[in-house]
Amino acid sequence: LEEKLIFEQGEAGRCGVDLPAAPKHTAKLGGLARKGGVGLPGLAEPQVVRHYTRLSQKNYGIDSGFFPLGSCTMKHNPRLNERMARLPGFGDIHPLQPVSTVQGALELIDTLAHWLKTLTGMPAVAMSPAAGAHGELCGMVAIKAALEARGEGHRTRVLVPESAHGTNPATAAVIGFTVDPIPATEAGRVDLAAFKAKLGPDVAAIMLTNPNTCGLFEGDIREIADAIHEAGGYFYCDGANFNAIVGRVRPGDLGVDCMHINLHKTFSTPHGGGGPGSGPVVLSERLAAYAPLPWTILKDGKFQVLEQAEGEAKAAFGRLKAFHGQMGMFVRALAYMLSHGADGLWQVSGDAVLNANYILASLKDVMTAPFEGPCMHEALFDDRFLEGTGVSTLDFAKALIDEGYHPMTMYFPLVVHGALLVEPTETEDKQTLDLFIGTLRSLAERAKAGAAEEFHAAPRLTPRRRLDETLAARKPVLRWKRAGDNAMAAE
Amino acid sequence: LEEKLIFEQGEAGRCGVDLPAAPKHTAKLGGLARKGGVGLPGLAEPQVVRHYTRLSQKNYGIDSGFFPLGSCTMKHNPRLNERMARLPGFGDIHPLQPVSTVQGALELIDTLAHWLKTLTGMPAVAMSPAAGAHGELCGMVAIKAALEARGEGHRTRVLVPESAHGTNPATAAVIGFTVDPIPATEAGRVDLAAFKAKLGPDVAAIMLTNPNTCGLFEGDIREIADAIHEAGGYFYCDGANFNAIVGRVRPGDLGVDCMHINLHKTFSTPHGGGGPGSGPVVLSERLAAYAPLPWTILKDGKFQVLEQAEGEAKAAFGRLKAFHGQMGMFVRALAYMLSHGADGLWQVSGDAVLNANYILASLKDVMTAPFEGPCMHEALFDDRFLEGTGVSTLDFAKALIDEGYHPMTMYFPLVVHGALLVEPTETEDKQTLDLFIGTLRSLAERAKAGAAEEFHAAPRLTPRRRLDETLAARKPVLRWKRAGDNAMAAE
Amino acid sequence: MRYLPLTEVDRRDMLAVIGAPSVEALFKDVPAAARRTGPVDLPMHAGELEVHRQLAAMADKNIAGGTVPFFVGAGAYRHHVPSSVDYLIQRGEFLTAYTPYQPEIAQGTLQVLFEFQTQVALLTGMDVANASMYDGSTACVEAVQMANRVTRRTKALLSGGLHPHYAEIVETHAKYGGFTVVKGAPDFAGTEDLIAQIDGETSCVVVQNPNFFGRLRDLTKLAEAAHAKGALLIVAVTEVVSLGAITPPGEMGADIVVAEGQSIGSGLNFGGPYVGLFATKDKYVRQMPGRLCGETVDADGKRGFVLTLSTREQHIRREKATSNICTNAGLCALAFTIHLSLLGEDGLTQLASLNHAAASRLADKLAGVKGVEVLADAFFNEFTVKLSKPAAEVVEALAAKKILAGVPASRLIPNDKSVENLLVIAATECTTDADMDALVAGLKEVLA
Amino acid sequence: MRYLPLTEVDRRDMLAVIGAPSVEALFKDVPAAARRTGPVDLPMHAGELEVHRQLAAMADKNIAGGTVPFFVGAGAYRHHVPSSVDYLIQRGEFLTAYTPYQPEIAQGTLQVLFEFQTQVALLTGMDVANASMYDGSTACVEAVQMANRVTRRTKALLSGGLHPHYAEIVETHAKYGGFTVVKGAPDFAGTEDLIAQIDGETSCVVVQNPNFFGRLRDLTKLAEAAHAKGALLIVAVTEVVSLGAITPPGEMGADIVVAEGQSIGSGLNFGGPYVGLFATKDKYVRQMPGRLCGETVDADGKRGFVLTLSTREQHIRREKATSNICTNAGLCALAFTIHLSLLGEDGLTQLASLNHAAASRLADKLAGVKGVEVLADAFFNEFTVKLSKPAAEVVEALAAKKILAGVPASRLIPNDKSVENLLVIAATECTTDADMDALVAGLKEVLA
Repeated sequence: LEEKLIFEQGEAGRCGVDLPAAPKHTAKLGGLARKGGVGLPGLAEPQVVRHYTRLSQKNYGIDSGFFPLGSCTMKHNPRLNERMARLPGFGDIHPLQPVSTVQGALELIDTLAHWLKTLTGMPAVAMSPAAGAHGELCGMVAIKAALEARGEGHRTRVLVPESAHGTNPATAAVIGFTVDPIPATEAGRVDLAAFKAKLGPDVAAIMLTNPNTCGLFEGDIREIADAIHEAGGYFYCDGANFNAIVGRVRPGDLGVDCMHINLHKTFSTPHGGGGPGSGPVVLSERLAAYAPLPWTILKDGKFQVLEQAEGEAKAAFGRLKAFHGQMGMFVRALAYMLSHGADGLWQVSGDAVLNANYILASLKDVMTAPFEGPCMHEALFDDRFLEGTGVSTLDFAKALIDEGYHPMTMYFPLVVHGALLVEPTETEDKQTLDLFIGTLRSLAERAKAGAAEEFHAAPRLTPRRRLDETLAARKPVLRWKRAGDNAMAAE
Repeated sequence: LEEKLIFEQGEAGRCGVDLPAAPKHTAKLGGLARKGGVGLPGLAEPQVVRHYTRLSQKNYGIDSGFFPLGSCTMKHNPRLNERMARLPGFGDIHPLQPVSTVQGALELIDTLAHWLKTLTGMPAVAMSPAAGAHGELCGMVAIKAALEARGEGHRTRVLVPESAHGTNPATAAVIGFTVDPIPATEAGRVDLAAFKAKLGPDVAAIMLTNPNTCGLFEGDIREIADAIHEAGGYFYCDGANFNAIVGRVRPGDLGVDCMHINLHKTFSTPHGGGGPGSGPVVLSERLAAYAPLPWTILKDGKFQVLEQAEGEAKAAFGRLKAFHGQMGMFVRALAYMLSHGADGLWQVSGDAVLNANYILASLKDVMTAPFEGPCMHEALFDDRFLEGTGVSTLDFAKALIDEGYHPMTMYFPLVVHGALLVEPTETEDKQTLDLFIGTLRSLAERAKAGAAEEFHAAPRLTPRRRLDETLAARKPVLRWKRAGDNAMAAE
Repeated sequence: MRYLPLTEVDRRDMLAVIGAPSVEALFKDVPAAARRTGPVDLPMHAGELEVHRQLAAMADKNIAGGTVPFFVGAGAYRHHVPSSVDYLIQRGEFLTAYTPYQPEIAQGTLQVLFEFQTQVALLTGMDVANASMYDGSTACVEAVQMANRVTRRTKALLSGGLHPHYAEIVETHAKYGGFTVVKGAPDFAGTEDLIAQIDGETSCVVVQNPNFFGRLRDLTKLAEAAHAKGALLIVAVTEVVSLGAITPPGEMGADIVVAEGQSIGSGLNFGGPYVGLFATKDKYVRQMPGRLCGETVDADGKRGFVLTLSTREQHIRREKATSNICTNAGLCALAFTIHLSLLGEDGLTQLASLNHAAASRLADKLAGVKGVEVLADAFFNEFTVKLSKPAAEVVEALAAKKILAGVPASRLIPNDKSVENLLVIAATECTTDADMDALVAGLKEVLA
Repeated sequence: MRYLPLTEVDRRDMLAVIGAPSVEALFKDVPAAARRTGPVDLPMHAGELEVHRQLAAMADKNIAGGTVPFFVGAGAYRHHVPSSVDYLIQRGEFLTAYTPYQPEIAQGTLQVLFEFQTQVALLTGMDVANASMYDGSTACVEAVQMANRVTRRTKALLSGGLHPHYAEIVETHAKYGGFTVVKGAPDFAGTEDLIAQIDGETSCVVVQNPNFFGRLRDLTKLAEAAHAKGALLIVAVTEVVSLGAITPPGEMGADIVVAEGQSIGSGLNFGGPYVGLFATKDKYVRQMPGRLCGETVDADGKRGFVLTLSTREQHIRREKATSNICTNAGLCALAFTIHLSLLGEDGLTQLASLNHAAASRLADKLAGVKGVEVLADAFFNEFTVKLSKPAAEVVEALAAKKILAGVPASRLIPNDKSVENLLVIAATECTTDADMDALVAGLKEVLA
């Protein structure tokens, strides 16, 4: 059954809430009372519940099945964390309540900060960034602030490996840096010599993902860190792949100056179909003073919030977000951390890496891997095994959908041709991996056996088959309009 | 993807909970410590969550779509009610806590009792029955107790219409009554003359469903009540169809002596794939004294629970269930009642009856209705319209599944050949009814056009197609056994 | 009216199709005298916020178990239920589904029931289990009625250690259902001799283990004696977690095991809804009450599940049914199955061990309190103490101090001097050392 | 470790397939010095019960809004969210899904976003909206950056009535992103003249309506003036419920509307996660930041939805992207969409009316309190009062009496004597008469 838009189901005079009549009062809207209607549809509660239930049934989540999306770390989302975030003492407190009435909330932020600092080996953390990219911005602004404080505002060049996430160059550009790409070696790592050759007095920083987007650990990382520091720049580490090393390797021990942490990746706050995320940024001694507001500090046994660039926080570079950050995500992440503990997190990275290597090793013979293992938490394949089959990376991935899986990441990283990036995470069991490996093996064999048409037609069993993205972009229809309104708009 | 049994997924050494080690203690199990293992499988939490998520996806509920199951009143289940039942002050209190610490719980029971009594026009209610059939038992035992108190224990014959729910005769039989069926008239009602002819000094009661299982109101109900009373018997009303009249007609005004109320039907506590239910029984003055324990009473501003057949409760006929009844369902039902209020409940029965009549009127031409309208909250069809098509009632109902609907009730009531009993309830909108009517119309036309094979093959789009029920009953396999265990058992 | 989608326009249009002048006209078959002209005398409709406030006001008048030191058991136990259990049972596809009479679109519920039946059979050490009953207490009387059918006898022998509510229910059914009950005196001392009371008329012996007072007993000899006389042994278990630590009834010779499954998956809920477990031997399957889910194949030969052997049930057999029950505790059974799947072999064993450790340590602590005599040699997570004062008074005094100390035996067994000072005390994995210390301190004060 | 399914046997078998001697060996690329030999110095793993206890202990140290008279607003508002909203967003298919990059199995999320975009466009009176931003404050700075792109100018003019946090964020981005900000003084008197400050360099004027102090203003003239100078008008709304009662920014000439959507669907959550709304005119669509969902057809010609115009986005455009953002607030947008669907036209209007009524009545009540001057002529559900003492002290004194009286302007605008005694007070449909009376009584006492 098709599920119409709510606008196509609504009827005037119906309502999904019961609100009492407003008590007697004098209207004080100053002549700004709304004249026309809003145009919202009227639905009763049963219709709304059924509508969104049915829409949900057209979605695929971690709870539905294996979700090996490389670079995105789709792991189990424990319901305990949801429950904790909904405790009235966390969910029903206002960010501007008197500080004396939210001591527990500040304690939670402080505790989470302690965990993040200990796990990364860094002395400070900025909690307010709302997501990974926001965290990148935070880190790069901190670097800029530090450079300006040093009187080196002329350092505007940022080195970014070709394999980097698109957010890295985008972030650098937003705040006026210029981006200078670093090539990769055949082994899928930063070309150390090329990198060193690019260093100079105008270099502000390197932005490096480690493990990198090919799922490999940058073995030269200490040398890279030393070189950038020597050259007067800072080392920004993209923490998207922190899951591979959490609990085992501390970025602080690798010479990193700042790194954002995607709480929704590494610490399992649910991705929710697109967010919300949360991207705290850990900072080295050299950058700590510039962390944005607010700062939570403990003084005389009471938590305080520094909300102005004064006193201890006088060098704070400003503010990135209203209030205190993504508190709801903090609660979930801390619940996850407390549940795992130091021992559990040690095992998290071990199992994540083991699972990825198991997939890589099990499929090396029928698919093609561009780099030698061991990999970290992701197994990367290229499309050489599809050469001549008429099946593209896209076709191959879409065929997985009919087998009951979410596809892996496709065509990323860009440095590999027709990339297929598989990240199993530590919360999958061997039975699931074995079934998945069997499916990939059989698909690869079918592709080689000449079943291209079958692949082109995939997926077949989904609520919708392949969608026309070109049409969507060429003639954007971005909202529903009442029949007739479109015609009017077209005039 | 198929979903294996948990037993087929388990592995030793895995666990979905983290429990601390037991502290030092002296074992005091008196030599009864378990020797062997239990044989339970080991799964981690992500596997368990995914397993039951995926199983749920093979189910159809009210939230999934229209569920017009006659006689079962599958209406919208508001989430507010779930939330209320989980308030710690209701969900986390023990039935044997000191009465002083559960005054609010007793107040809730008393409030719900007040609503039930007011809606039915009856002076008393027994709250403890766990479901409808349990409520029937409660009512019939109360009648037996009253007869015995009157010294008329020899009255053992119970009159039950042929169209009655199977639980009616089953209940009567369980406590030693003999069941004497009353025939129906051509108009689908109790044959008044036949009923009167069966009255006599050995008659204990009549058990009557009203509106009856044909979806019709027994217009002679006052005469029936008077006649049974005059004959010295009691009038048991099966409240399964109370939804048709709630808020508009009070059974007490019809001469009823007792009636169970399916909270999960009329007051929307969720059916949960088979329960739990809750079946409070309202009682007339003549039966009130015999209500089972416990009784909740208000004395000097404090609620008390009478848990023994003493004092005010000295005639109580005994106990039917441990503790106080289905408290969790009481909370949900009261939340539902408070939400609707007297005005909303008035509308509930009106809309329920309107919806059913709309379906009946809209399909009379292509399907066959055994009785003249208006009906109450259910529209009944028979299978005359399928005559000669090779399509059975079962086939017809199964074909609905592929169209996205839960089938209606089939082959009940027994008094109608190949019955199809449709109960839309008041929480469906006209758009849904119109689509459903269109679907039934088109199916009826297809059946008549000779598409029998298509019907025999239905459903096709479900996780499973028609299941072999005969095999299941002939060679019952009622539990999983480790491979090899079956062989052993067969020896 | 947020749950009612018809608009006035809809109603008018629909009445036109029906050909009726008004909704009221559709009620014409109702005797005029009984047709109300307007709503009954109850409050009008209310929004969520208002309903929430009203109900929360009632809830707030109760002392929730999690907010105080808590030792109340006697048939219902306070355990920690993992969050995923409550999430999963609230999924609409489970919560809002009906009894799985249409197996093609109810394989979810059905497979759960098949898993449930297997779990219950494993836990109890029996061959086969049904798809759940209302609760332990109603399962118990169903077991007695089944034993009557199997043995064609009508005398049930109830242990004095059986939960008083369970016994009362059996007695009520006996009184009105035409069978006889012989009941022992409250067996708090663990000295009851049931074997001597079994005779050729006895259909069954019903014992609880651990019993109402918390005592554990080896039932092997009792089973042998019952079988020798042609009677069945029914074992009731009110704390199902105990089966993770102790010998299951099936291994001691039980013919039917009934249990209250609340401890696994369900909260206290002031007594309900809970979930009754019912297990027996293969040979009695067709005499079992309640629903059964069985394995079969579909039209394509794939494994699937259906409700089966329904010829025993009321909707088919009517007055010849094995029971009048037609609802199970599906959602609580689901919670049970999920919780037990999370626990698994290791988790259940460990949970049981934590429970026993808590009770054992509490017993040791209480043994040192003046005025408290621990009547316990073998128990699981609950035991009985004899106080120097009537237990009901002591419990009330402690409740005033926000300590819920347990259940006075006199609440369930009134008018019996021998139990007046007895207090039944439970401890679980939720019981902290601080809770125990609070109870010890409270008792010292109240008994001083 | 309940979330980790690999067993030791699994690990051994998998290492054998890989051909590695140990898990540690897989980390060989990590410099030896940085490879730890064991867990870091943090607590070890803990079960649900224990984690729950630890976190609940923190939660219990806070005063939850629902437990006290509550008047705190200033950018986040305490509303009642229907229970079905929170149920639906927790369904695994929504909660545990990723960004809908695979539209074939993400039509659920995509259709929701399409509905969301439509709702936001309708509410704000604009042509088109995106699929949400992090929150209102970050949406605001994105709007300024977009205006800079559209106008190719770099001077933003901020009203003194803009939420101070929003202004600070714009200033931070200006400082490091190379544009200029001109900011007005705190506009609590409603006398600000922005028109005079617009010049040929101005890329945009940013005003909030109702403003930070609760004041409503007709923005039509301002829009005309801005447009006349080639600048865009950006309107920020922190209380989106107000749009159910007042003229939407689109009708007053706004070019970009940003709003904090928290009031519909989300709880207070101590400040996040919330959901940023972002709407503009059709002609600026390709300059918009954030995700967009568009309608299209699938291979069978059926209507479907996809993320579209992603050529604006960072994962395609890299350093040429319109913004570096790559996450939206999907789940909060879902909550917004569901809650607003439940409200519908009638519900939203009624909700807005209740909010205004509460604030209006509260203002009237406070007008009678000595030491309180209500600075309010036109407002929605929030207004500012001038107290006879510094507001921060008063709020602290009332907090000690368990009354959360509002936000002292000085908390967000420090070192400004003119606002020291100003208190920003909000009332919503959750505010009862008893709450209002408590505030009045409390203020009388504290100001006496």
